[in-house]
Amino acid sequence: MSSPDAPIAAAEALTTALGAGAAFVVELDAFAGPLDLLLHLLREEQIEIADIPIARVADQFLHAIQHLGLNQAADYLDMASRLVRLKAQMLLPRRTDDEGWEDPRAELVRRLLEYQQIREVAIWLGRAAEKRSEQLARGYLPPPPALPPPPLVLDLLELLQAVERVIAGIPSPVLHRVVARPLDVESATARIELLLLEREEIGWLEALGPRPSIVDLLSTLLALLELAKRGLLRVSQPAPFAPMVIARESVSTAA
Amino acid sequence: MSPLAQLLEAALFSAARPLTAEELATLEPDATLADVRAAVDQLREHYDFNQHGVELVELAGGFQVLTRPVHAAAIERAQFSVRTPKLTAAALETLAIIAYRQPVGRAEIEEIRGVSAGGVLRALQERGLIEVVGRSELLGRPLLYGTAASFLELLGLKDLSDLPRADELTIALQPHRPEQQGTDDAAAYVPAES
Amino acid sequence: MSPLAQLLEAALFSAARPLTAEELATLEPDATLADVRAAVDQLREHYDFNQHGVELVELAGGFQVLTRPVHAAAIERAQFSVRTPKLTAAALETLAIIAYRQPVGRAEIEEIRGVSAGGVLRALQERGLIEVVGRSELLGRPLLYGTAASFLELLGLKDLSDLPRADELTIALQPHRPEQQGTDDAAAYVPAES
Repeated sequence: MSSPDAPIAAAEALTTALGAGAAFVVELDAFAGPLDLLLHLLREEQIEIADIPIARVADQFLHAIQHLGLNQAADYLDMASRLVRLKAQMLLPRRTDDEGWEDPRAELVRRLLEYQQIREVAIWLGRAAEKRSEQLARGYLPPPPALPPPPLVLDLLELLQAVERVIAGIPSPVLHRVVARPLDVESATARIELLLLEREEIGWLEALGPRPSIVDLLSTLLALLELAKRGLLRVSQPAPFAPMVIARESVSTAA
Repeated sequence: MSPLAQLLEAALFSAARPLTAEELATLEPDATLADVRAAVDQLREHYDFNQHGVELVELAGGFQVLTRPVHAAAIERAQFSVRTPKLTAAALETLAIIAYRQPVGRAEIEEIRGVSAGGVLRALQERGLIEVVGRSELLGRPLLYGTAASFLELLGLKDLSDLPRADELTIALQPHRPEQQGTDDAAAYVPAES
Repeated sequence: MSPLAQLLEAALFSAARPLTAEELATLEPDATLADVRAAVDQLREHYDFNQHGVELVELAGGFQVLTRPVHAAAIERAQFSVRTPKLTAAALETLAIIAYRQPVGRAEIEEIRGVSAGGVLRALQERGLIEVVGRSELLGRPLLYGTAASFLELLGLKDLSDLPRADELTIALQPHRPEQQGTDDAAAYVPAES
């Protein structure tokens, strides 16, 4: 690795002056994530990661994601809510001689240090790739030989092992009992039409028929909606939570 | 070699096509066409005099560095362009699903494996192991895949019914979440009353 | 140059990727690995001594002929060849995690970076920089990723041990937390311990 300051300088080149003035001019993808933004804020304020003034940093984070238009992004909101929770935890009173007290910031500090380290490696990788890209490989490549390619190695055992892997990887293999019993909207329609021929008005339970199954229930509902759409009947509910009333709509008057 | 010859060598090496003397001259603002020609000659003579495995060839109105024909046979035998004759785990798993579930669409494969399948399907198609066998009736009429002839050849099978445990594995590879099936036949999946 | 060095030069010119000493040895049935290494050395020395525009580089466990860095700018200006596109910060961070923690699952990558990783993982897989190396024993048996051959090629590294070691980083590597990994052997992949 080169000097320890180098990654920080490179990271700052990624972002623009955040918090330096009133107006933020920041590219949306300037930050690789909420931890990146948080690290940036800490650097701006020259705050030690190990001793974060949570209340202030939480406020700044919320302020920043609002200005950056990141307050819609789930990842950033998740971090924001963690910070707010930490802020509340830090406000809880504690005795000074309380040795069992666990710093609620410990997990955040661990994550920040871990992320900062990954960032450092990422910058190293970026430099290595940059250096490698200064060297060009052969541009012209001769066409592949006319000989047939070497035979592919594949055997049945391998294939079966792959099947086992796939099956093992399918999450929660819950077996559904599949019953080939589609909705029967036609019969429900016929039943309702028949009832409405006899009577001007029927109740929802009558329309369902005796001992309805869930399929009957869904079929009847769809039939009712379809008939109502076609203007053949009217569905009403006299009072909240009262049973539905299905009334015949006079087609002849409409026509 | 002169600095210009070095630069020309690097350019000819990295270009995917022959470069003309005029093009080569754009590499170095101070170089004349005559300078370029002299440097090209120097490079050619160097390759010949030192018996390099490559030579400078003039073709299509330009210059190109090519391997000498005398080495072609040995290189072809070694076949460096083919990286590995083994399938990756992802390719094998996808192939297994297609073998037992064909004809099967990409969406169903992705549902079973839980990852996107585009690249793997392309690779398997290029290797001639699978092929498009039709289109689904579902929305968007997605392509359906099946195994190709060379799949059976590689495994030494007469036909697909020779695949071991076909009944058992075809059922086991059903996607388990009916609500994610194509919407058209969703009605067939109404759960049983219990 | 010796006949073997000439043959190796031709082979290295016609390959799109680094060739290992073992692969080069298949070119000439009578050549031992030691012969190949000696011929490679001869070729490298010839390129250096005669100040060629190309050089012989050792990377990704093999050998490749590449242009010298000093010519890159002129070749790019003349638009005879383009550099490989740069990786984004998100891609580099994801690669960093995978390089140091492989085999590693998506959940752990997302935990460390604090953002979802699906798109980046797919892109890295398509560029051949990472590959699925297995499945975790954890619930849902998530896929585990590791670096692929092109990773070392892209970065110009000889092997994974070329990556900076923990004590060279300004922040020490955090010890693995067992509950994140689930498997004991994962600890064997922390470069810090090696």
